Amino acid sequence: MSDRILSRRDVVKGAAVSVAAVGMAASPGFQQFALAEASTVIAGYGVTTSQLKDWSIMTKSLGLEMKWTGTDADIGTYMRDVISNDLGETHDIFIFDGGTEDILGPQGYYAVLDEDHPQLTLWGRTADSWKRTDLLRDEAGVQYGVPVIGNGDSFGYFPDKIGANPNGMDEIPWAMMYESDKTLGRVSMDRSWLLSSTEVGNFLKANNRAQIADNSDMTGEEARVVADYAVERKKAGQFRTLHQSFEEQVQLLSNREIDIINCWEPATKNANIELGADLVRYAFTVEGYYKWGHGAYCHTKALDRGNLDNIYKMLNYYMSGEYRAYQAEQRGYAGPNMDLGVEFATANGWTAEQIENLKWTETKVNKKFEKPFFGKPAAKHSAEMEEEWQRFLNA
Amino acid sequence: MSEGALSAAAAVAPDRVTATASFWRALSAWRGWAAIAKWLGLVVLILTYVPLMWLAVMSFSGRPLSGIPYPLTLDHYASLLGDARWVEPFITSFVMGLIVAGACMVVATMVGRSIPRMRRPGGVLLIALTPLFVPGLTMGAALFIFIRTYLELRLGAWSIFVGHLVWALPFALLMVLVIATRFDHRLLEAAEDLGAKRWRRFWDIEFPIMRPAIIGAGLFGFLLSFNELLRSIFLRGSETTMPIFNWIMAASHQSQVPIIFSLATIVLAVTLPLMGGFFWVLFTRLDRS
Amino acid sequence: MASAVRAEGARHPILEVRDATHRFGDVLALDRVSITAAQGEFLTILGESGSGKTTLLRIVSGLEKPSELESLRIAGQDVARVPASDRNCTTVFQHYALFPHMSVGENVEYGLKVRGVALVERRRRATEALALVRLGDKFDRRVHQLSGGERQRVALARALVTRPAILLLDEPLGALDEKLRQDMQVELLDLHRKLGLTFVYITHSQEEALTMSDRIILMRRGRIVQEGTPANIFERPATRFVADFMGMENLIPARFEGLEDGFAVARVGAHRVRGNWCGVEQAASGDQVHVGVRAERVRFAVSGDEGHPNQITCRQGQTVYKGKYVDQGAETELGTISARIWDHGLDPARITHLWWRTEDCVIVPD
Amino acid sequence: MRGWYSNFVSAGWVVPVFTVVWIGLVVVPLLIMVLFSFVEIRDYRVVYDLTLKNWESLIDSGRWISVVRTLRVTAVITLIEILVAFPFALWLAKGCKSKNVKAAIITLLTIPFFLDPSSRTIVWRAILGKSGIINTVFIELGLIDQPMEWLLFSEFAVHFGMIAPYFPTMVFPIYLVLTLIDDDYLQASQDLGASPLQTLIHIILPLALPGIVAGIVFTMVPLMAAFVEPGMLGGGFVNLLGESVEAALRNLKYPTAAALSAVVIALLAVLLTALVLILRRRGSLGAIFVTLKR
Repeated sequence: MSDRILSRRDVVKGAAVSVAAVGMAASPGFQQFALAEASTVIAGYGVTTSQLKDWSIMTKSLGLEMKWTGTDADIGTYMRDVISNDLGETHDIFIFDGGTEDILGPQGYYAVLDEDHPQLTLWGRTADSWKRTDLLRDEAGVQYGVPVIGNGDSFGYFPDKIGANPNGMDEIPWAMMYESDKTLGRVSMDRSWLLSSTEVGNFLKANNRAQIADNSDMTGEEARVVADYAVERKKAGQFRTLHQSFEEQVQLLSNREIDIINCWEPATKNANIELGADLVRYAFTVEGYYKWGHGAYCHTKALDRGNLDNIYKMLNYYMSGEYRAYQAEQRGYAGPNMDLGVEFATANGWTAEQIENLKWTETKVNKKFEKPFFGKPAAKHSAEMEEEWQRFLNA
Repeated sequence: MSEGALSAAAAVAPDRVTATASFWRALSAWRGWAAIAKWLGLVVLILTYVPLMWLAVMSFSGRPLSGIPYPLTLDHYASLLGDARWVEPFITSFVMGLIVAGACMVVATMVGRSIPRMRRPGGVLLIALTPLFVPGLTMGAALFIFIRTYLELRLGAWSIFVGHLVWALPFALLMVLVIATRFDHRLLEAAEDLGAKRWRRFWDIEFPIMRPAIIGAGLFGFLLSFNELLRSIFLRGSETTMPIFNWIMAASHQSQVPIIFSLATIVLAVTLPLMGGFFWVLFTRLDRS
Repeated sequence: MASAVRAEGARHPILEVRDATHRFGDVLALDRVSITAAQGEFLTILGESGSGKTTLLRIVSGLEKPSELESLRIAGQDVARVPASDRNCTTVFQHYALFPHMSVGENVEYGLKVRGVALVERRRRATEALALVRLGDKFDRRVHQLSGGERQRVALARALVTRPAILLLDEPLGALDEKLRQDMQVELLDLHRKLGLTFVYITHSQEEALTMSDRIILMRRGRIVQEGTPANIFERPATRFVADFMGMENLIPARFEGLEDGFAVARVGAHRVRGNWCGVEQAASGDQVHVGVRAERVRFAVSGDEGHPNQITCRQGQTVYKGKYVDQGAETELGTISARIWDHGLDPARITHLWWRTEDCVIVPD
Repeated sequence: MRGWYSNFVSAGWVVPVFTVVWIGLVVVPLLIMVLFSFVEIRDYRVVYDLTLKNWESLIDSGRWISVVRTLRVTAVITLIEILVAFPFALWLAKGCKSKNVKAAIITLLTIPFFLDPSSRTIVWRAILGKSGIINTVFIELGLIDQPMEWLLFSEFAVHFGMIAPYFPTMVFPIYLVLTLIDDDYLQASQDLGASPLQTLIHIILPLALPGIVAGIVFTMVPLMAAFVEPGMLGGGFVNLLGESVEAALRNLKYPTAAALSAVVIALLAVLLTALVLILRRRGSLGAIFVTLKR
């Protein structure tokens, strides 16, 4: 097997085609992404969520510049670009949902993290709960990434509609999403198999309704049970709609088209801006959370480009107080070293309310850590899981 | 036919129609049909523009996704201008659009004026128009596999260009063909007779006649490229065009609606007079009939 | 026969248009035009392009709705409000308008098909009509496989097959070459004689009009300027325009003087010229008029003492060899006068005088 | 003097070179794509064993349901578009006398091509939703007690939302072909005694057929691959092929996407062939452009 996802086969290449393609490649105006950047410029690729809204803050404090190429949250697209598109040739740092290192690490795309690198000053004080997780290490326990941000995903809801405490501190069972009469026809579920099928799987598993070994990596059999249940609920009219994008999440909540929705936490934040503070709550759950964490990885091909020190300086930044504070303020996402974030905010004269929110972000995450977590973006059985989930979507 | 048979002298046609037929005659002669035809179409046009107008209104609303355009604000435009991240993709898309437009104009003109002179143009035409029949995602994936895996070329702006050209050229070609097929080749012979060399014949005779189609080809090339996403996702390498930027932002866990709405409004505000002017010139100024 | 038809037609015209006026925007295309046509008549409407002749024809057929119209009768019945499809007249279009997606036979059948005539019957009649125009063997041909003359005849057959009371022909020979045009003229006349139909024929060619018509209506700028038999219009044009349009080569500006022995007298410079007065109204002395004489009626004399009327001295001008004849220019005090010499034995260099008969000369108002 | 540009404008080599390049850029990649439907992907890598697994899974995963659904929705929308677009194009080409109005309408038909479909579509949700404008107004007027839920996230919503976006592609070719039909034909037909309906059936429709076919093709192709409108307005109840392909590609299942795409292309090919055969009486596809030459 070659090192390409869609490996080359011996094909007779039509001379005309090659000539035409090469001709176009060579024509002016189509020069490639310049390889040799100044060493203070780091080229990064991955999800844009890892970027602060104003990234120049980082440039100011580190003296580095980030040349960022964004992608969306599709693991397929991401894998394709890393493996087939050889982005390692041009990019130093890759940031995506942790879990990708299970595949990209052993295959030699991600470099093993040098935990003792002098620029990685914050590594030592970072809690194991953030750095020693499955999301940053492969199955053999080799450390590839540093933690960036993370969260335990659940669902947003209107407390008044489901009769829950308006302060949002109640632990809500997932059954409220799937089979409560209170929410019949008032539910929106994410289309993604990665998120929704594992959540349903967790619900069935936690309530002993199905035999599932690992709901984040279900076998075809297990996935079939999950899909069957979901199809049954779909037919019963439980779901008002299935959504796909962040904008949809916000709109469904702010139009009050639905009462409950498994969404990203910032969606509830955005909806509350439109509806009024704290009208929508992001749930603490009984059964557990879909856990994700973005990891930052260094590409093996970047190791000898002469800017490794700067790359590690950059990796270190993701664990710093400045990054922590802004990320939590802008999206409500937590990460390693929350305490440094609070420190930074205090030192830089943030308001008491902002600081309170930072602290709350940490408390909130810790409260979630008490429950089971699941989530494995590069699951072994992803093909089967996706396949079964299609039945639900097509039903 | 006897002579007498044809000499009947009645004011109304002698072969009278049957009763049912005359019912249909009367029904089809009703003048209201034209009005119905017109208004049904206009209703669909209204359906097209209600969302666009709504979008434009909402781009000034503080709560763009809700149903009510209130409170009014220019914040979204301010944040659009304040946020520099979209500028680079915008420039990439703009330049790409210009290059695709230029390529479309040249290739569509060259090919479009040659096809009508062929004896059997069916095959070439079918191949040329194939991309119209292939869903965008499929074409993107196919080109990706081909270029990246089989030709082992590094993707980048050039491969986006290929994807866009494959998408836009059939439209451009159709546009040129409409005029080229009706082009009277005797004009060229006349010019040749008057001593014009090939290039002069093209430049003095053919080009002015085909100009509206060529301009149209360029315009379509630009706008189709500027708005293209499905193929670009596959062929981008590490380039970012404007639609790719929007697509990435939609997954960034922050609402981009304000930016997208105001950007769409600006695009609308720019293309509306541009296209309007183009068609006005095409219909009112250049139409000699 | 023709005079009998006209007498009958005057009492019961098959076509009668009264006071048709039509505007295209601000342009007045027809200005209160009235025409009639008798049963069986070959009526030609002659005029240059833009004279309103086609508009008039389209008003008759119903394809154009006139701005104002007093009345429009076909066979005595008012059809002003009857749509074109229900009027008993058909048109042979200038470019034939043969349907490109139908065969020759299907084209001819079409008028019967839309009237619900049964298949067998309409096949029979279409075949007959095609035979009538000598295309009996071309029933299944495609239109684009036909020559120009054949297309023209298909258009004729298509128009005739529904047995219209009036056949309207809109410059049907305009797109044909010279030889074909002459053949088709004969053929059309033949058809007209055979069928006894009323033909309303539009043309801008005076030659066509003279050859074929029972009667000619000459139009200019939306008005009728003269109507009459071909001989009448040819010999006695009522205005300078008609004279010019009918091909009168020599038209000389003059002043009207008066009448003398039933002939009009006009002064051109120092000369007095006599000829027939053709204007509708009598002119007053001193009015601007034109003296007209056709080239073939101009004669030459070697010496000036034979006592010919309208005689003037001349010198040889330009000579143009035309095969059958020679067009000979002559410089005179009246200006250049062109003459047509059929006698090839005549040596132009010896010519000193020219003259014309008083009966061959017309004097027309401006 | 003959410069290089003389050769540039002479037609000899243009079409052959173009054809070769185009086959390389379009046909070859598509063939390879179809070949991919017979291989398998495991752990995001291609396994080069020929297999029919992807085709079998089209049935197992219920993706075939979306094939059927797609065909149904596509057929309905295409029919609606023809019924509205043909009369409208006829009016525009033959009935509308003002060139300014024509230019304005053509402009309005063109603009939507260039705007992001998702932002346009998402707006409908604010209008058709339970607390949207229509329901609010109807409830205020006392016409209904409960909001009409079927307005959004339903087949109705998908059909409704697709009518406008796929209208221009149907109007344009028909309009174009109608403008090429000489008025003389219509007048000759009328003159020969045909009623407007007869002229429509016997003259206009046959002559406009190439444009109608082009309109069907231009409308059906994107319809078969549509995923924005069904995604946003169907609420997950109207999953179409386009979404299926998209989902497969999102998960890097190229073989599945290839198989699905092959189905789409095959369906289109069947349709096209049928249409071309209907047109065969009037010669080859190329003749579409030649038929109307005077």
